[in-house]
Amino acid sequence: MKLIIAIVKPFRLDDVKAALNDIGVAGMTVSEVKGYGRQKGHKEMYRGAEYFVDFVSKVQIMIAIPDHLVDKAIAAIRETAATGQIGDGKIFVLDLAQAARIRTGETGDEAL
Amino acid sequence: MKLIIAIVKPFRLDDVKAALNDIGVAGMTVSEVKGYGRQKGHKEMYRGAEYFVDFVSKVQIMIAIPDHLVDKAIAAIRETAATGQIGDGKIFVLDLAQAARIRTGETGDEAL
Amino acid sequence: MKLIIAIVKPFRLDDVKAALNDIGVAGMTVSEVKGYGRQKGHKEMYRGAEYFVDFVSKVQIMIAIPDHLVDKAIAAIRETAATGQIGDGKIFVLDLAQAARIRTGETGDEAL
Amino acid sequence: MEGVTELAAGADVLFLMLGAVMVLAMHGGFAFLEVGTVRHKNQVNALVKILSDWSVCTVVYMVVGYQVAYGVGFFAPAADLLGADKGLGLVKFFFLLAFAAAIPAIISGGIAERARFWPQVLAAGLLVATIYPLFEGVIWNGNLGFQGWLKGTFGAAFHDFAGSVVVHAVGGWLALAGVMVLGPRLGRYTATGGSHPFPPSNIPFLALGSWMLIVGWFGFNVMSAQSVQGISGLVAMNSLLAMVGGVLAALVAGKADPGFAHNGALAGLVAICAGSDLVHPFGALVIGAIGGALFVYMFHVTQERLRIDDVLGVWPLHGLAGAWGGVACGIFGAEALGGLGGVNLLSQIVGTLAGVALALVGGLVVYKAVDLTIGIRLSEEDEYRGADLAVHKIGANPEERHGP
Amino acid sequence: MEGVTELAAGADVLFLMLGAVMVLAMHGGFAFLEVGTVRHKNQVNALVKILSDWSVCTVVYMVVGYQVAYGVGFFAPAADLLGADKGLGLVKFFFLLAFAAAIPAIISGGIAERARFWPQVLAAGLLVATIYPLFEGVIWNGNLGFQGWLKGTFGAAFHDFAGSVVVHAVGGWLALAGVMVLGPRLGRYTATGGSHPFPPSNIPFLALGSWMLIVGWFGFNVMSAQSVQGISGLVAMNSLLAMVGGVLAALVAGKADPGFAHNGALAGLVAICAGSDLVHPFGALVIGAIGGALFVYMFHVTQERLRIDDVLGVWPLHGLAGAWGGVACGIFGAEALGGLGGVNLLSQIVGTLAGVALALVGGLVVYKAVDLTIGIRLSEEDEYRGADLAVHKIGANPEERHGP
Amino acid sequence: MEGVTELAAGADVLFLMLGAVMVLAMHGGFAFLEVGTVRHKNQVNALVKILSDWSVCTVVYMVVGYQVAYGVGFFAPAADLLGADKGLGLVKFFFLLAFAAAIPAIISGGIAERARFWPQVLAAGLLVATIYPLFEGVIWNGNLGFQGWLKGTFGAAFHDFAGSVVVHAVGGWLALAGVMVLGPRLGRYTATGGSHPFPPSNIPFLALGSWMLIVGWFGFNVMSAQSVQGISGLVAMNSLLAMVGGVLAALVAGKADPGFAHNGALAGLVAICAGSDLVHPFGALVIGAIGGALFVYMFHVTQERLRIDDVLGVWPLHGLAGAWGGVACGIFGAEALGGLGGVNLLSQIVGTLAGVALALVGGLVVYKAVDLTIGIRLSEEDEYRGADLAVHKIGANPEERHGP
Ligand SMILES: Nc1ncnc2c1ncn2[C@@H]1O[C@H](COP(=O)(O)OP(=O)(O)O)[C@@H](O)[C@H]1O
Ligand SMILES: Nc1ncnc2c1ncn2[C@@H]1O[C@H](COP(=O)(O)OP(=O)(O)O)[C@@H](O)[C@H]1O
Ligand SMILES: Nc1ncnc2c1ncn2[C@@H]1O[C@H](COP(=O)(O)OP(=O)(O)O)[C@@H](O)[C@H]1O
Repeated sequence: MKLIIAIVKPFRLDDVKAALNDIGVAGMTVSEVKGYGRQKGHKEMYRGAEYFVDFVSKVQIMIAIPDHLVDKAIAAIRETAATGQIGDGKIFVLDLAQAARIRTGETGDEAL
Repeated sequence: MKLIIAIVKPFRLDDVKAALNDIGVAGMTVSEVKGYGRQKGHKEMYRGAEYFVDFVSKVQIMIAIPDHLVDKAIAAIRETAATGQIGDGKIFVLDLAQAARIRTGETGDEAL
Repeated sequence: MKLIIAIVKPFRLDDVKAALNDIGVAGMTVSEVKGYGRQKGHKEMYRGAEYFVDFVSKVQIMIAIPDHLVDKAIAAIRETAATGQIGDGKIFVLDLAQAARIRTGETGDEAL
Repeated sequence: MEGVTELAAGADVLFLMLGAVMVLAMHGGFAFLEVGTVRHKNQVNALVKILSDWSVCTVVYMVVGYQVAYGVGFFAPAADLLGADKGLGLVKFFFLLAFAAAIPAIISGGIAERARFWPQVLAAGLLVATIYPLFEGVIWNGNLGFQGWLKGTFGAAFHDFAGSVVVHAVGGWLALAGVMVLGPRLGRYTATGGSHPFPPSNIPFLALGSWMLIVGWFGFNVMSAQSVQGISGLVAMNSLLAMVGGVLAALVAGKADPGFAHNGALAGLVAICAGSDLVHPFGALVIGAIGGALFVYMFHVTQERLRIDDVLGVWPLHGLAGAWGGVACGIFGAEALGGLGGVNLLSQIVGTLAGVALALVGGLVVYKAVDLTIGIRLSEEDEYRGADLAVHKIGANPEERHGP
Repeated sequence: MEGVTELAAGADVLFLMLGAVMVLAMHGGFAFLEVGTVRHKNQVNALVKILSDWSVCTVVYMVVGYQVAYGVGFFAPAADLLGADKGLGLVKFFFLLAFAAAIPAIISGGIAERARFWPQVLAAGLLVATIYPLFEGVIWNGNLGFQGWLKGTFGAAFHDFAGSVVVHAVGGWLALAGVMVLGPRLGRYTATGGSHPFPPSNIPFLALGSWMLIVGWFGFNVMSAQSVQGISGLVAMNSLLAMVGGVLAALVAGKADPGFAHNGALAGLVAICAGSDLVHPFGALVIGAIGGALFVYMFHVTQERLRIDDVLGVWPLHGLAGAWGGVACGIFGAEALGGLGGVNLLSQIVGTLAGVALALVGGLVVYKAVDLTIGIRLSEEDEYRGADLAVHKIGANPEERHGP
Repeated sequence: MEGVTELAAGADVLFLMLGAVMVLAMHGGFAFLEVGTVRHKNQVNALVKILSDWSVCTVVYMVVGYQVAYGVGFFAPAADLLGADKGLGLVKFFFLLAFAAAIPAIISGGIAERARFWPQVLAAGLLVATIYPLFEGVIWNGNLGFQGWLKGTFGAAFHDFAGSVVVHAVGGWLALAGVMVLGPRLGRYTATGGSHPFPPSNIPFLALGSWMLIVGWFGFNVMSAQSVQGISGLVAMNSLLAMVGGVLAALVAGKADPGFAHNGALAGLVAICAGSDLVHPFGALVIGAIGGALFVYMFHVTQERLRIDDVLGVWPLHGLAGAWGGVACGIFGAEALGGLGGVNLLSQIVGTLAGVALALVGGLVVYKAVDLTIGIRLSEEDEYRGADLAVHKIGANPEERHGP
């Protein structure tokens, strides 16, 4: 099992979710994050003073996934999250030592 | 050392925290997340239009933990977070390569 | 590649970011979290009733980083995030199995 | 002379219209006081409830309640309703309706977060058709001879210039009945004696509500004179001083707590309604201060000792400070204390008790009846999800729910 | 007698000043109604827009529009402007300006979230200099003989006491023109027939706006009498009943939806303006109820069937409920229905249609002209980022953007 | 004739009562202007501060300040206070108190986010007991012969109809003193010359505050006539035009910035108070526009060049636009510029300077005295946590803190 952590542009979330659903990913956990990278933030102004907003709003998608789906999932995310513009985001993959479903106690791939 | 990431129902948080405390887990980091899985979201209506809220509010608990406490922690989370209803959440366990306490520089189990 | 997850005090974020930039970390993903640990929360009062706010506001910084930069990054975070007071936070390091840049499809260190 | 009569008639219509609109604006204040105090998941419900109660009560009071209190109806051609005085009778109705509709607005804050929507509206309508106008008519229209009896017995009728008792105490004790019938919110108290107060969602909205109420209250009190010629600067001054007394006492007793301070102003204003036309300004300051302190102290007692889950604390605020106002008018109205005199403490006590008793009993009957027939409490699940989603199908900040 | 004249003059200045200020306060209401309904990224824009439109319109209406409607200008020494009546003419201007400025405030809610700032202000100025005062003068100042012709033909002039048609229908149909010229917001409708409504950002702000409008509306209607001696309690009563009718109908038709309930009150008030001085209170209740139901039903038709992206629904709210008000006054004003009489249904229909037609055509001309010359729509990128950042360089909650 | 006198007396009481209540409502506006501008962690403090200052000042002004300014006290039976004129003297007090209490409300925005609570209240009380009524009495009650001397020397007394100088300039310069004594907020400026402005928390609340102030301001200005017979439509018109001028200038100079636009309206209104009864409406437009532009420009200078951490910019807003208003009245009031005449530029300059000087010196003395004795600044730690938690033990959105 792997844990995929993908950082994507917020307005791509719905498409990414749909694509993951299509390949059989049944669950995911999403959170609002701020990204810092090549894509720069923007400048705001208030009463003559400038404010630099360094961070860009992003969405983080965390997916625990059986090994055989990992490549498919990465491909699905890439296809739907990419706009071709700087700041499209990253996909990180970690090894998942263990997984359990709280309700039933199932573990391993069963739990996902 | 392991890193446990548990996704639970928000209103179970206090109990989970207490249970973890009891078995000797001294610290944790919690964040608000949105979950997508078997538990479906709900429908809202405004001025005659329907809005589907796909995501369900969840709480993510991240715990860095010495190996010997992992099973106990998982058990504690399961016992307190389970309601028996769909959407109770998941527990993921990752290997933690290193840990450090910023204030003192201690590393390893000492840092937790 | 490693994935560093650092929990720091919110008002140290700008300095941490600058220090990481200096050693060549080009990107990071940040989120607001609540911490629970040795540093205790505080008590609030409203209309005579007491409310204990157990959790302390923290910032979580996630950095995917090439192996050779890990020690430097940890040192940089420690130097800038430490105030010497309880609650300065933690640094966790995980092995990163894979990384990809969504826009280009580059993988590995290239993707960071 | 013609001109003067015309002008005077127009001025009176204007006067009562301004008063009515100021009290109407207070209803927005009731809404925001509740919005700020309840949990986020019940904000929309607070807003819709106040607006709906107002609307239903307008119709009910027009068709039934006003008839009960004053024997006046509206089934006549517009020309007759307008009459020779530019429709003074119509703005008088509007003004008094705004008082009547304060009854469910007061109750709303007590029963917040757990009442079903339409049953609650039904109860509001019933109260404004029966209990409230009954007592209103007895006190302000001399119905049933109660005032005459008081006057004969104690030498003075029960004096309640702007409704400390007729509106606020009655509203507060009706609310107590409603709160008791409904029972506490889920999780508010535990079986083992624990108490888990819920923190408010939004202090600025609560404060906005308080400001809207404070400002409108001057219409509530001053326009109770019901004619320009009857206006009294003393009423305005006393309302000011009582509000200030309420703030200062709540500030000190409540240790600069924002909820107490902003409600303290209201407690002072509740307490002064009855005697605002005849106590001395310093008397008003004291009346308001006692009202504010009473609220702070009794709020705690209500919540923690009596374990009554009165969400906004409307029973101590309107019920107790209102009753205190009825009595205080008999004390500070005396000439010996710088007042204008003409009141009797016993009359005040008896009148106040009558209002309180009628409200408590009437409230229990109405709320019990509604509860037993159609049920007034939200299901556990609906209460847990919040009245916003359960009843109105939408929360207070829908856009936020649609990001990740 | 001197004293009486003096007093009467002063009272009239006070009367109109209060009316003007109450309608000014409604503009704050327009702002918050829009703030609450638009997405968070356009809240600041809503606020600045209303304030700017008001300001530009003041100057434009003072220098051009008022001259067009009433032939009155202000290029005379202050002493002459003040005159012998304590400056009554000046507060009259203020009062009528507050009506005129409602035009862009109405439109603002329809074209929200995608119009460029200054071009939108320019269009507002043009409308308040031409189309609006043209129709205003025709109806309220007897210009161009239209009213005389109606009276000659049908026996009664077109009656629009407080502007159901002159202000609201005209504003609503102008807005429809603006909305059509601008086109829907990005992503609102898909090419394949899909519809993606955007949920509102903040219901409490929307409700606050509604309350500010409701309260101020009593100035809008009652002070349309323009003198204390002309005041009518019936206008206040009818405004109340129509508002209540609007709420109740919207509540039922809209299933306790907070957006419908709070806008339903406004629909009722829009509909009653025209006939508030002569229909029976129960007639007003019905007029308001139909206005509220019409709004709920036609909002859906506008958005989903006609696929017109009128963000706040100002066309159904002001355009349709306003037109209904113009017609309704001809029905319920009849003595047979308890009204004061003196109106003719055909006059009402013709007058209403004239206003609607002029507004639609005039609006199309003005918005098309502005669009073709300087362009009125935000760039896609700016619209996507939101008008707040694009135009004003700052969002509604700047501090939040500066945490992590 | 009896009737007329009665009616006139009643009308005057109503008039001043309405004015007083409108200015009272402005205090809610002051609160929200501050709530929206400060950081989230100081919102509750802003709200409680305004309410507390108002309350303390009521008592202080009643017992001391009013005596200082007008030699009138309230230690007499209610019947005497009421008198034969329906308590006109009491509403006059209420009206003037609302002006006096504006002093701490103005200051509050300047010293926000770092002052200790009770010491700040104490300073407010001291100022309203001494400095303010001293100057108020000199200008508006002819005390100490200053006005007589000006009249003798320059041919006209210092004219300040509604307090550009007496209230606003004095308040603004007192605030400057307070701000200087307190010093900048932690982190606002760095030792090395850096400047870190803090973004505002909530633009809609700021705008709400501005609207509440704008609306109430018409009571502030128009009711300064203090009797219905003295009312002047010119005052209303000029207030409108100056507000509009302020918005337009701030909009252009401030590039559609929401903070500047909404404060620009206030700058225009501050500037017109003094001469609103005698300049020409176009003069008012110019006065307001200069006020608005002055605010935008001087705000920047204050913050960045002078490095004075005046949080809301109350010194440029009230202090400078107010002083400009005092002077402008001497320019635009001239008949040559369409005004009503009767003012002298030198008198205006001298009077303005006197107010400014007294306020600056008096403010330094009072704030220094409070600081040296009990200390007026929050501890670093408390300032860092925010005044809400430090002083009031609760934040603006408590419920949010209790989720994870
Ligand atoms: N080294 C990194 N570790 C963690 N997150 C990163 C890292 N680099 C980038 N990110 C995340 O990915 C987002 C996009 O990265 P960015 O460099 O702006 O563009 P791109 O994805 O096109 O390379 C960033 O906003 C940040 O959230
Ligand atoms: N594959 C997954 N990866 C990451 N998070 C998941 C995954 N599946 C479920 N989750 C998280 O767990 C929550 C509960 O899952 P769900 O399928 O609804 O019910 P259950 O826990 O009963 O199986 C989800 O809301 C989501 O946050
Ligand atoms: N075992 C743990 N797992 C995950 N996060 C932790 C753990 N212990 C502490 N933290 C995080 O680190 C923060 C600081 O820890 P704390 O014990 O308060 O102080 P210190 O860093 O000085 O040891 C906590 O608020 C929490 O967010």
